[in-house]
Amino acid sequence: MGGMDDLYREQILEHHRRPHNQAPLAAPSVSLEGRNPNCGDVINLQLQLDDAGVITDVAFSGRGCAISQAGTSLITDELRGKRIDEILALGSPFVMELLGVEVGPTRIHCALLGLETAQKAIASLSSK
Amino acid sequence: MGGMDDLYREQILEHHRRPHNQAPLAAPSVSLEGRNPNCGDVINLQLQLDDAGVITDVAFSGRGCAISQAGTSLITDELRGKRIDEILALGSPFVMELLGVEVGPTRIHCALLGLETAQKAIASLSSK
Amino acid sequence: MGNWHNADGTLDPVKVRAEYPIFKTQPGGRPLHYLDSAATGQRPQRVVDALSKYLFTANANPHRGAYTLAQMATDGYEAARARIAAYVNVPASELVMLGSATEALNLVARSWGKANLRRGDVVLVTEAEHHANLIPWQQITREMDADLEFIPVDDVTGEILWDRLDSLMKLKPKMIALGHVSNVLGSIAPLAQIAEAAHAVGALLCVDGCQAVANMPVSIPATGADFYAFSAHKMGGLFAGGGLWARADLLAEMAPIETGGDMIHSVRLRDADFTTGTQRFEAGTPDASGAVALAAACDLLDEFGRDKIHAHEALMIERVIRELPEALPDARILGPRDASQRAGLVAFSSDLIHAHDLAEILDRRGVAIRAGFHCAQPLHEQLELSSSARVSVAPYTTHEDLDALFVGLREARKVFEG
Amino acid sequence: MGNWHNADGTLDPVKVRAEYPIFKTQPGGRPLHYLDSAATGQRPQRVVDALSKYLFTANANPHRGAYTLAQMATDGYEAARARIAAYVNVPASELVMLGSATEALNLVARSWGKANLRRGDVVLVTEAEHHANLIPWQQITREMDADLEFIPVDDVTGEILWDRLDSLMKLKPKMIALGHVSNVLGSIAPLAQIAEAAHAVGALLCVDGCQAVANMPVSIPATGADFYAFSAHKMGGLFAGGGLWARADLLAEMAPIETGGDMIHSVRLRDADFTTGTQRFEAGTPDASGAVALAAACDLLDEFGRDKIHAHEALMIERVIRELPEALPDARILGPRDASQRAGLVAFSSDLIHAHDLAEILDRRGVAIRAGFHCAQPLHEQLELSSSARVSVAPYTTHEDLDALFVGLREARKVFEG
Ligand SMILES: Cc1ncc(COP(=O)(O)O)c(C=O)c1O
Ligand SMILES: Cc1ncc(COP(=O)(O)O)c(C=O)c1O
Repeated sequence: MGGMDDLYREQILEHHRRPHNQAPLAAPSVSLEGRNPNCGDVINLQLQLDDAGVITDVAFSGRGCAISQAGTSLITDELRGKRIDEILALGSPFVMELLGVEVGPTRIHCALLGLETAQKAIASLSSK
Repeated sequence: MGGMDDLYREQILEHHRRPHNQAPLAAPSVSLEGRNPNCGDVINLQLQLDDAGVITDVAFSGRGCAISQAGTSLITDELRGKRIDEILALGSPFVMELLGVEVGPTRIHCALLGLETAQKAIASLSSK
Repeated sequence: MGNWHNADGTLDPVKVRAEYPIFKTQPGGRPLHYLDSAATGQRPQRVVDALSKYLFTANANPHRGAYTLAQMATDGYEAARARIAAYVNVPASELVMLGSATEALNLVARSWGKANLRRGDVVLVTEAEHHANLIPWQQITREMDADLEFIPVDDVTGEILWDRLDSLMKLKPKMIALGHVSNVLGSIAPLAQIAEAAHAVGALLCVDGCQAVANMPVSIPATGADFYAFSAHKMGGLFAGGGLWARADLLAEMAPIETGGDMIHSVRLRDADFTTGTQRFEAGTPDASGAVALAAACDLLDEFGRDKIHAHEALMIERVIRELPEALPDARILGPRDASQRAGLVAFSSDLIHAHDLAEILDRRGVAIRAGFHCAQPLHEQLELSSSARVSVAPYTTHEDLDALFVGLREARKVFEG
Repeated sequence: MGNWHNADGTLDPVKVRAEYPIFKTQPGGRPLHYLDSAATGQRPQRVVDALSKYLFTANANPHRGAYTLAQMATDGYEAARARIAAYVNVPASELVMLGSATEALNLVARSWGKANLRRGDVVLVTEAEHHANLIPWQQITREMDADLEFIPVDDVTGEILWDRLDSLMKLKPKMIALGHVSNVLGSIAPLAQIAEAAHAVGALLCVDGCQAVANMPVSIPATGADFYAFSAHKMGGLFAGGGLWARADLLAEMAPIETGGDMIHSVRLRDADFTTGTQRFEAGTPDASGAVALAAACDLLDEFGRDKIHAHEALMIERVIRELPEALPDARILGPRDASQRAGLVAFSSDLIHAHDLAEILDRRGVAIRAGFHCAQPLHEQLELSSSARVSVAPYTTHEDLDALFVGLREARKVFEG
C-alpha cells in the first residue's frame, strides 16, 4: 500500500483541505474554467498580468478530487512572478515534482488540470 | 452428388432452356415484376382473368437462375383454369412437387419466385 | 450447463464465478473485486467459446452466399437473433441488431424524430438520463424546432419525481424517453404506469433498458414500451452489439439512417429501394459473431435465472446501503433507500472524500468501483455534485467483494480524516 | 510467430492454413474450398486468442474507470488502435474506430456532405461502386439538392474508364468517392493519379478500401486520399469493426452524427459540447474487444507480408483467368484481363449457366464462390447482367482449391450442356 501513502501524502491532503489562493481577484486579466470531463473536476482560474507579461496575482476556486484541487493549489503558488513563456514551457514533470509523486495514467488529468488551465488561459490572452 | 442430380434433373433443365408461356398477352388483366434481390432473378408475369376470377391466360419473361426460371415456367403451366382463391392457397409444397425435388434454404426464394409473384399480382388486383 | 445454485435455490456467486475466467487472474497483482458491472460486465467463458465455434465452423458472410457454409452462417446468425429476442420476449422479426445501445437510441431519435416531430412538439425525458438517451433528443428537438422537457428529480436524493408525470402530461408530449433502470440512481422506473399515461395522451415510450436486461427479468411487451434498447456488453456479450425492439407498425414506417449493402431491395445508379423489416436498419455485413456471442450470454443468464439474479443483487445492494453510513458517515446515497426499488447498483457521494480519490484508494485493494458522472452529468448538476462513486453488482458478486469494499472505505476515511 | 513462407520467400498457403481452424472442419461434410474471402475472410486462431486474452485479463469499460483494470482495458484498446493505424500507416490520432466500413462511409457522406454540399455541387462516383459507397452519396446529394455523377464503365468488360476523368473534372466535383479495389472487377484504382486530378480542382477523395487492405500493401498517405474506409471482417477480424481515416483538418471540422457517452466534453440538460479528435465520432462504449481482435489480424497479415500476399493472390487470380475460358468457353470475365492490375478476385458471367446455379453445383464439391450482384447492382445493370459469379482468394488459397473449382466448373457445364 506504499503507492497510496505516496499519492495521499500529508502535504497533498493539506493542500486539498485548505487550498491556497482562493481569494477572488478584483479585476483579473483573464479567467478560465478548466474541466476534467471524465471525473467532473472543475476549477475557475483567474490570472493578473502586468504589461511585461508577468503574472502578478492568481486565484482559483474549484471542486473535485484531492489530486486536482491540491495540484491546482500547488501550481498557483508557483505562478506569481513567472513570465508567460516560462509558464507555457512547464510540463507534467514540473507538476509531478510539486506533488512529490509520480501520478499514474488514471489520475494524470487531475494532476495537470491547474497547469493546463493556466496555459490555456494564457494562450487565449495572446490570441486576442 | 445425388442432390445435384435431383435439383438439376432433365425436366427442370428442359423448362430452363425452353420455358413455357413466353408469348406476351395482348391485354393482360394484371402484370407484375417479381425480383429476388439476393441473386438478381427477375420475372415479368402477365395474367388474364375472366369476370368469375378464373385465370384464362398467362405469360412471363425473365432472366435468372435455372431454378427461378424453370420454377416459373412450371407454375405458369398450372395457373390456367384456376380461380384466384385457389392460387392464393398454394404454397411451397406445391412448387416442390412440381419441381419434383425438395429445394434447400439457399434456393427456396428462386423456386418460389413465380408463385409468389402470381399471388402478389392477384392481391394487387383485389385491393384495387 | 453448470450448477449455479445453492440448495435453497438461490444463486451462489462463488459457483457462478467459475464461469468467468477473469477472476482466476489477478489484474495488477491483486485479487479482483469487480464492482463496476454497470459500466461493462465480465465475460463468461462460454461466450468466447460460442464465438470461437461459430467463427471456426460456420463462418461466411450471412445473407449473401449460395453455398452451404453461408447458409450455416446465416442460420447461426438468425438463431442468435431469435435467442436474443426470446430473452426479452419479442418476436425475432421485430428485433433490430445494431452496434450498441447508443446507436439504437440515436436511430429512434433521428429516424422517428425526423419523421414525426414538428415545431413546438414536446419530447419528455428525465433529468437522470444517461447521455445516450439525452443528447440524441437534444439534437433532434433542436433540429426540428421541438421542445425538450424534463421529469425532474428530487434535489437531495436524486429520485425521479414520478408524481409530476400527471401534470407534465398536459404538455401533450409526443415521446417520453427514459431509462428502465437509472444507471446512477439504480431505481426501477414504473414503466407500466408511465406507458399508460403516455399512451393516454398519444405519446410513445422509448425505454433505455441497458441497466435492466442483465439484472432482472424483462419482458418488453409487459413494459408497455414502444421502443426498447439494450446493450450486449452489459450482458456478458462482446463490446459491440446492441438491440432495438420497436413496435412492428413503427418499425414499418421508420426510414433507415444508414444505407449500404444488405438493406436494399434494388439499386439503380441514382436511387435505391430499401428492403422491409429489421434488415432495413442493418446496413452492411451483420455482426454475426457478436450476435452468436450475445446469444450464449443470454443462455447463461437464463440458466442463472433472472429472478434469482435480481434477488441476489438485491441482497448485495441492500448490504451496501445498510453498512455504508457506518463506514463513511457523510455518505449521501443517491436514489431510493429501499433496495427492493432498485436493480444492480448504488451510487453515493461524500464531501470528505471525492469519488475519484475513493476509487483510487479502493483500487489499491483490487476493489473496482466507478467514479465520475457515469454519463449523467445533468443529474449530478441538479444534485450539485461534481461526481459520485458507484458500486454495481452482478451474479458473480460475493460478500467477500463487499467486505473488501468496506475495508477500503474505512481506510480511505482514515486517510482523509487525517 | 509461425513460418509461413517457402524457401524462396514466397507465401506457402498450406502453411498459412494451419492458422485457420475452419479448414480442419468439413462444413456440410466436405473439405472446404473457400473462394469467397472478398465477402468475408476466414478467421485466424490468434484473433480469437487475442480477444479471449483481453476479455479474460483486462476487461473493463475503457476511458471510464479510475482503477487499474480500466486502465489496462484502455491501454489495450488504444494499443490496438495504434496497431491498426500503423497497418495503414496513419497516426492513431486520426483513425476513427467504427462499427463497419458501411458506417464509416455513411459518416463521411452525412457529416462532410451535410456541411459542405450545396445546391448543384457535384459528387462523382464510379458506376462500379459497392452499394455502401453509392447509396449514402445518393441520399446526401438528394438531401442537399446536389448532383451525383458517374465515372462510366466499359459496357462489355466493365472496366472503369479512367480516361474520362479529365473531362469529368470540368464538372468541378467537390467529392470523388470510389473503391480502391473494385469488389466485382478486381481492378486497382490509380489512386495517386485520381487524387492529383481531384485536388487540382479542389475536390476531395473518399476511398473505400475494403477490398484493398487485406490483399496488398496499403499506405493511406501514399494513396492521396482525404478519407479512407476499411472493414475488420475482410481482414480476419471479427464481423463488427471498421476504420475511418480522415485528414486531420477535415476530421477537426466534421460534426458527429451519433451522440451519447464518451464523445462529450460537458453536458447540460438542454445542450452539450462535444470532445475533439477521433473520440467525437465514437459515441458510446468503444468496441475494445473488436479492436484488439483486429490488431491481432493485422499482426498476422504483416507476418505473411502484404507484398507476398499480393503476389500469391496474383498467381491464383492469374490461373483462374488463364484456365477459365477452357473450362467454361462462354465465360465473360469482368474487369481487366491482366492479373497484375487486380487484387484478390475475379468475377465472370455465363449465358449457359447462371451464377447462382453454378454456385450451387460447386457447393456440392465444397467450393464456395459468390453469385449475385455482390452489392453492385448498377454495375451489373450497365453490363446487362442479372448476376455474376465471383471467385476471390486469400493467403490461405491453394492450387487444390482452384483444382476443385475447375473440376466443378466442368461438371456444371456438362449438366447444362445436357
Ligand atoms: C468494396 C466494399 N465496400 C464496402 C463494403 C461494406 O463493408 P461492411 O459490410 O463490412 O460494412 C464491402 C463489403 O461488403 C465491400 O466489399
Ligand atoms: C443507462 C445506459 N444507457 C445507455 C448506455 C450506452 O450503452 P453503450 O455505450 O453500450 O452504447 C449505457 C452504458 O454505458 C447505460 O448504462
